Amino acid sequence: MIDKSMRDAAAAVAEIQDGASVMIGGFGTAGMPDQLIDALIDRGVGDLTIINNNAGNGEAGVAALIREERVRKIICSFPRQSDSHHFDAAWRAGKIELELVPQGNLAARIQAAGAGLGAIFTPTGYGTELAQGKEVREIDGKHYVLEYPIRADFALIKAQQGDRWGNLVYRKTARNFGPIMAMAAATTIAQVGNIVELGSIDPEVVVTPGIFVQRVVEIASANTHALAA
Amino acid sequence: MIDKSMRDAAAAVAEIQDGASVMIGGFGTAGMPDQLIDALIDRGVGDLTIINNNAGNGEAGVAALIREERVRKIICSFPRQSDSHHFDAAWRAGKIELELVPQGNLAARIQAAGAGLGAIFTPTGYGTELAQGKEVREIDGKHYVLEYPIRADFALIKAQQGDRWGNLVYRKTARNFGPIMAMAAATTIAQVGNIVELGSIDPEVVVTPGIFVQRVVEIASANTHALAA
Amino acid sequence: MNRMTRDQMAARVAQDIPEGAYVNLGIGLPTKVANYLPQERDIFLQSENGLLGMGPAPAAGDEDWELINAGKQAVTLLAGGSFFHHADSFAMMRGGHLDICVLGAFQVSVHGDLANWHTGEPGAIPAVGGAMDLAIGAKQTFVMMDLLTKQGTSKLVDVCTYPLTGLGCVSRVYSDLAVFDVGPGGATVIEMVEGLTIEELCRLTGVRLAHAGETEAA
Amino acid sequence: MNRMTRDQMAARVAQDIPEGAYVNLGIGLPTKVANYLPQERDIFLQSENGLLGMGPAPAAGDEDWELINAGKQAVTLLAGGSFFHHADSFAMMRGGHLDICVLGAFQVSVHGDLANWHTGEPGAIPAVGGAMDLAIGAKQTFVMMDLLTKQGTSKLVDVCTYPLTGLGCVSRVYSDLAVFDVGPGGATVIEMVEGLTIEELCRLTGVRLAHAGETEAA
Repeated sequence: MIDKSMRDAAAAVAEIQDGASVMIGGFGTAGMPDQLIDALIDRGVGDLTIINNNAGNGEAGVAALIREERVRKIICSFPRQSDSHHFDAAWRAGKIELELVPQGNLAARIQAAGAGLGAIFTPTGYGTELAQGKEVREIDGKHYVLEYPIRADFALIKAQQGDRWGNLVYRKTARNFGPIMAMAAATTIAQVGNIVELGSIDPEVVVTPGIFVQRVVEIASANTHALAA
Repeated sequence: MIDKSMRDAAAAVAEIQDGASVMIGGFGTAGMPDQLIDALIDRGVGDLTIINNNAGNGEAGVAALIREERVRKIICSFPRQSDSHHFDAAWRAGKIELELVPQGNLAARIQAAGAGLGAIFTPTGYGTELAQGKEVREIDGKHYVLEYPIRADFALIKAQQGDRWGNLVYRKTARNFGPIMAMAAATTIAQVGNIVELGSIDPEVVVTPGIFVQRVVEIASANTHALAA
Repeated sequence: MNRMTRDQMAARVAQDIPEGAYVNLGIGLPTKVANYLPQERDIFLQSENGLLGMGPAPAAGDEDWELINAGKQAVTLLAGGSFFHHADSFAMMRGGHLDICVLGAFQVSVHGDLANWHTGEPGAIPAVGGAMDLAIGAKQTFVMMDLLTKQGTSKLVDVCTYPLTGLGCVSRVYSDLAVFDVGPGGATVIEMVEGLTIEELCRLTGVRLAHAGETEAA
Repeated sequence: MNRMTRDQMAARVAQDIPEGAYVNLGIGLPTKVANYLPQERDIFLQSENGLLGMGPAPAAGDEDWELINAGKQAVTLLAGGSFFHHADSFAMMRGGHLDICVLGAFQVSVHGDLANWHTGEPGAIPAVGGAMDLAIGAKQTFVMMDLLTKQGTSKLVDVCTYPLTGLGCVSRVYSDLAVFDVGPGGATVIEMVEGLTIEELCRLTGVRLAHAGETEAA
């Protein structure tokens, strides 16, 4: 019997080693797998490459990883926010590398990795400094930039419900990067509000089929909170 | 008030002109929008480019379009089936052009069109005659073929339910190409088993958001039948 | 002359959004446009973090922080709305499915180039978010901005000096002093606030301006 | 010697599919493997037309023709299964998420090249379906085939003469006479049916064969 559920967050992240690349779901606080990130911090590994839309807010989640100096490089679209002071300090001190990727390219490159494409010609960024040094091509009168897939060793994501085969459904805009990161990581670890019996998620409404998920851990989360102003 | 629902199939396809490119959903008979195709035949337009996984089965649907000599070119992955005699005859008589595309490339190229990509490096077909004359590239030690998006003027698809804003849900494996064709056509026309009140489809389970659908027509279909043996 | 307030600008943009339009309102000033969309029109607001059919802000205390917009503010969903993942959401934008995108700007060129993501100042942390995708994806990109900086410099320019967001992507500029069409043929004044002349507008902006329905003015 | 029946071949392949594997069984002979997967193992069958967790055929009369496999036969869905669209389905395959794909073949080369989609005969209508995606996508691609054609020609060859489906994609061949590993280092015999010798197998196939655990035989 296949049961992908794990005892706790610590067990779920126990395979993540120094130097790993780790995708982390969430847009702002919605969909951010805080408890998995806490477990990753507790695990003590460093030299990580983090892929997330942002570069941490306030004190929790990705911000805490950066504060604890576990992150060598971050790939994100929007590192500058009012409460991203830990990234800010690390970046100004030269302690963290930043690869800035337009959000749509970030999503498309993650999706390309999951789908097995070698590269994509994307419309975004053409003629801007974020395309400097990249291959460009005109196709049917429009200009495109060649971008490569972003894959990772691990993805840490948050979903509403899961089952022992790893099927997931999400809640509202907490869905965001979860489904595509699950497809692009070698090992996807999902924290879910509750683990339900196999077959109780309607097969028509499964958003992430279990093939894309390797570990599921039930964490009855507190409600998602707002970003600090 | 926006209401994308149409009186009948004839009204739904009334804008399709000679020479149009038309994606048609379905894998075998599952998801094949038979009544929309019948309406298209009745409309009398020809010189069509059809994009479908197959090249027609038996007498209905795409097979009927081919029998009636309305199809100039078909883009598909699997034209040869035991009951694809209308395609067979048309092809042998030189009356129809065939662009044969591996099924995964077909899906990926349709998805690329909907997502606005200029081209994709795809792993399938490298080293085979279906990649002859195409640009290839080695990326990270793997070989890829450059393939271009497939878009269309129209998509004819079949779904289980729809609403007046064009939101769709599908049924079982009748989903197949519907969601990606809806994203790749300028005008998507969906036949649905029933049109429901706005808001009665759970926003979490909408598969095709209404932005991708321009016309919806309710057709209480007979059950989908098997392919002829 | 009567400079338009930000609310007046938002109301003016709202006038040009037809029923049935699929629209993304960028973070900041463009968000205000939602307040002026006529209730009787079905207009579909998309937010790039994965929702279509966005409704107004919830009452205080009713916020659900898993139902937010791209500006990370709590919002609601209309009946008929839907949720989807980030790749599908950006496919809506990049695939040309949105009709209108309304964005703020640092600068717009008379040919429609947009600069709105980075001042380029040394030491400033660059952050692009969805700006570059929004700029080039929609069928029409509108910009809403004050025409002049606080220092009195025109933000409608011949050539952007700030780092570009997208090339030739803006079709219309709604400012506090005038509305312009921009594009391959340069800038054309569509409307001006009362008391403003085309000559004064040319002087303020320092760019060559045609006047809708008239011959080129400067 | 004891040629294996098609059911024996299917049972032999099933032995090598571990619990937890995500598997696509190609149209035709490979479909039979499903009948021999041990019931106590959770093995996930995918069909490229958009389902994961495929169950056995329904009882006669219970067919739902919107619940079919890639061979367009009526199937069922297990509890815990799911439906998805064609792009996600082929992403499972092409993105390397499937563990094992089992396919039929016209020819397999000792280096793992596969020819299984087209005889190349003049006038034959070409039809590829998902064959090329299946061949190159899964972590391991197994082929199930009779070792010899009805005319006695080996289908395990040095170089495929039929049009290729994929290059170097097959890792193992299950035939009615022997099981082979194929790949960059050539073909290795893993098992043979009773009464067959490696010398006889070399003679029948006409290719150079190593024998697992032994030195090269011919």
